[in-house]
Amino acid sequence: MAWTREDMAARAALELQDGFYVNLGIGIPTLVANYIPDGMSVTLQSENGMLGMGPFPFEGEADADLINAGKQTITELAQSSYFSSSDSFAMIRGGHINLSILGGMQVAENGDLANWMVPGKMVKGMGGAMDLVAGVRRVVVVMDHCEKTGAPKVLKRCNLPLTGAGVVDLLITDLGVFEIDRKVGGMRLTALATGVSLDEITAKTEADFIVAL
Amino acid sequence: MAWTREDMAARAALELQDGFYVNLGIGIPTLVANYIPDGMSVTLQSENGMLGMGPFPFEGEADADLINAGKQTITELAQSSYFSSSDSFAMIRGGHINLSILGGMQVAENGDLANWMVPGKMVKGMGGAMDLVAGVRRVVVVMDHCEKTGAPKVLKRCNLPLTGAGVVDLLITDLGVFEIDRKVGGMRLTALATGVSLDEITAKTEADFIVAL
Amino acid sequence: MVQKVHADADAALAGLLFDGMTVMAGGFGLCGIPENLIAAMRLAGVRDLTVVSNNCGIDGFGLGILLESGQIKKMISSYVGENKLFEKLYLSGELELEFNPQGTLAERIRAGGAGIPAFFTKTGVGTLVSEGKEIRNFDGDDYVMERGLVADLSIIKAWKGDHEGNLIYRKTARNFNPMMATAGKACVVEVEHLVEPGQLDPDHIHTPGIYVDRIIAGARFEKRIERVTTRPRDTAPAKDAV
Amino acid sequence: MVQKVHADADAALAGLLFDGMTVMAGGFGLCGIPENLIAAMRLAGVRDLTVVSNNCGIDGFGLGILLESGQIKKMISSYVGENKLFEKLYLSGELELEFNPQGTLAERIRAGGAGIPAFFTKTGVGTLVSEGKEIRNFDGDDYVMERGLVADLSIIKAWKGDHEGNLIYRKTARNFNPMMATAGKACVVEVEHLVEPGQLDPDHIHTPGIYVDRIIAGARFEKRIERVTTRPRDTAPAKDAV
Repeated sequence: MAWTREDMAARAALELQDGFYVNLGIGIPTLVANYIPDGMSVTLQSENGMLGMGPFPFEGEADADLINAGKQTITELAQSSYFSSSDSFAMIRGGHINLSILGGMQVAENGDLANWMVPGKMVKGMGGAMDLVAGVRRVVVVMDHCEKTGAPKVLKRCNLPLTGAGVVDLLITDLGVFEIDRKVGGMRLTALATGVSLDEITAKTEADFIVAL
Repeated sequence: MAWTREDMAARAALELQDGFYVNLGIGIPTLVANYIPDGMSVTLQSENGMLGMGPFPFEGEADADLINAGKQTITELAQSSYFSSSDSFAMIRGGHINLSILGGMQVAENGDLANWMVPGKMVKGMGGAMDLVAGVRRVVVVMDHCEKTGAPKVLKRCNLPLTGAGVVDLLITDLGVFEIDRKVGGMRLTALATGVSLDEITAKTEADFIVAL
Repeated sequence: MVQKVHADADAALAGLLFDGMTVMAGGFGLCGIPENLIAAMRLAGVRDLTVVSNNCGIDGFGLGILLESGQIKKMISSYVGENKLFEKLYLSGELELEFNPQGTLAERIRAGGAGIPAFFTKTGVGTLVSEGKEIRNFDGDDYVMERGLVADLSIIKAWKGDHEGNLIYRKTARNFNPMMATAGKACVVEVEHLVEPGQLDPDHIHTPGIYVDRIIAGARFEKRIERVTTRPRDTAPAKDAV
Repeated sequence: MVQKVHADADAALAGLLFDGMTVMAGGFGLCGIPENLIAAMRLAGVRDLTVVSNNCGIDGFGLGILLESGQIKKMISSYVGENKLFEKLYLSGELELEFNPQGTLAERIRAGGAGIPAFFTKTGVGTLVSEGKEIRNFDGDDYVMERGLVADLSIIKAWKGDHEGNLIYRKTARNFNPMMATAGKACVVEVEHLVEPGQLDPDHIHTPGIYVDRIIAGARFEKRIERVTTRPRDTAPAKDAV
């Protein structure tokens, strides 16, 4: 047993607070929007230049001028605003976004994150990921705990090229939750996924961590 | 005899070209707007955040939200646009303004300009003058040739604190017109004011200059 | 639900003021200044302020009233020529003053809000402004390094604002307000028209609500004009461009 | 009178193109791209282009058509994952590629247009992006120095534009267009609606006309969508935020 994608998204949603401005990455992070508690006001930023992302449009109502950073068609809300890419990343770099939730390939115990390139494979580019992890106040990574091959992804040091050095505050995997002190370094295991034992997660984690369940 | 303020403004207006975007300083430079030839399109920038300055409002129609950099009430034109101070000076610093015409206290033969402070006197501040002379493509200074005391203002080196070093392209005084090569340094006298002799202007100028009448 | 709308200027500033703080105040001259919030700061009596503002109001209005009450320790400005009290306090040593070129001041504030700790500009090279600062040559020209600027609080004036803090400025009253809104650890805004979300076109918003912590409908806008300059009705407009 | 309005994309680009030039092209994905001007560049056959654009279109559309014709020598982008031909050309060494983080790319262009030759950012510190660049500590944090970026030509898409070149963008089609308009030695714009001066509210203009050298009403806007993502009509909207 372990957490599903939906479970991980639901866990990540616990990081939201009323009034937060949040940037969600592609994949599991996108699902977090479905778990915003009723009555909580969370504004979603899309780094291509929008605050206040609304739901997908109804069939037949897609607007070519209104897409999110994943290039999907979206809609606007009453409180939405649009701005340029430089204004959008000024907002991100300037520390005005409360929370960024994004996917990862590898996370290290010092808070390093790799999620943009695998040497030898075609590199698509980092897009806005480096800016988000460097600028957003709190960075949450959601990813599978291991490769499909079983190789660990929660490491002492990343061996893939970094997206950011010492940038991750919280790591949510299908096996559990780790807090990371990105200033001093050091991981603390704070939750186990349903049906996952401490032995299992320890066996599947290369990084050192303190158990703080 | 010598040129009047109006004569100097008219001479400065010869520097205008169709399609130019121009920033005019306070004083004589402001008068240049009255000498824009018919049929020539010149857009005036006000560094507090406006392109396309219109004339003063009719009596009773002044708008507190619409002033120029001299804090006078003005009006807008059909092609006007407004922007922030950072956008305005991005425009200036980025070299997008064709011409700046401003007043001076001292100009040196190397193109140095002093026009913002006199040590020992209360200093009001440089406002946007340093940005304008550093960023605008062509800088024209219009000023009296001498102090009221008769002391020269066209100097080998400025003795007042500079507004910009090597920034002046053209100097128009009540006695004549000098071109300045601001890269290599060096002044060329290209015109004498009505009734002014070469002897008179030479006597009243400390700077070295080549005569190119 | 986080409530950004506050009842009045006093309520909007409550808990945000402390002696020795740095405050950015929007406006150019008296145009686009947060006059209600300035008045509330005077009443609150907070002292030893470092104020970042292009100008310092006039005697008896705008930031001038904080000069009168002796609440300002230091000004960071580009031009202060409109204010006799300023001159007196400065010459007597009661007031510190740091002059920045207007464009450098604007860009320093923009940089502060945008997470840029320093940038290079040609403005001021070879003048007093660049003394003691790093000079560096890029592609044959010299530039001076200037630092980003942030404040504990920014006080902002907009024309319209909604409950989410989205703002629209009017004409040249925009000036320093949009950058300052991004560079304060807290940002309080007064607007002439407070509207419901959805009443501002998302394409027309100048300052997105993310930058605004608290917003009020200003109780009273005097909107004084420093230099009313007009022309008679019979003037041909074409030759009167300013 | 200087005439900015041109009859069509070919006329608007006439005399501005040369082999080996650097071109900035607005847009994010296929959203807000100057599709008429890109098509005209393909027809003009200009070669060895360095193209600054966040992405490189898709196979057969947008900048992808300049890849097909072999006109692009180098891309400066943040993400090129939508384009198979791109991958093929890159892997075979026929195409150079410089990746910039999206925000660094946006800011480099903004800086280029604003006369700022270099600035410091936290983005990319400790990654491949900062290799060979100056790293500097400000107030306890490390930053990397990035350079401003300019181009010989920028090609821009706006929603509305007037004869003076004042522009208004629509929704997320704004993206890179406003900064790029400021950073090209020449700037050519295509708009969906070309209007008379006075028809755009001066407070709503995103790009002032000073940045625009030539403007056309685009002949045809396909405005393709990469990923049409919709929801059925019976879905409760509140839980479908993206």
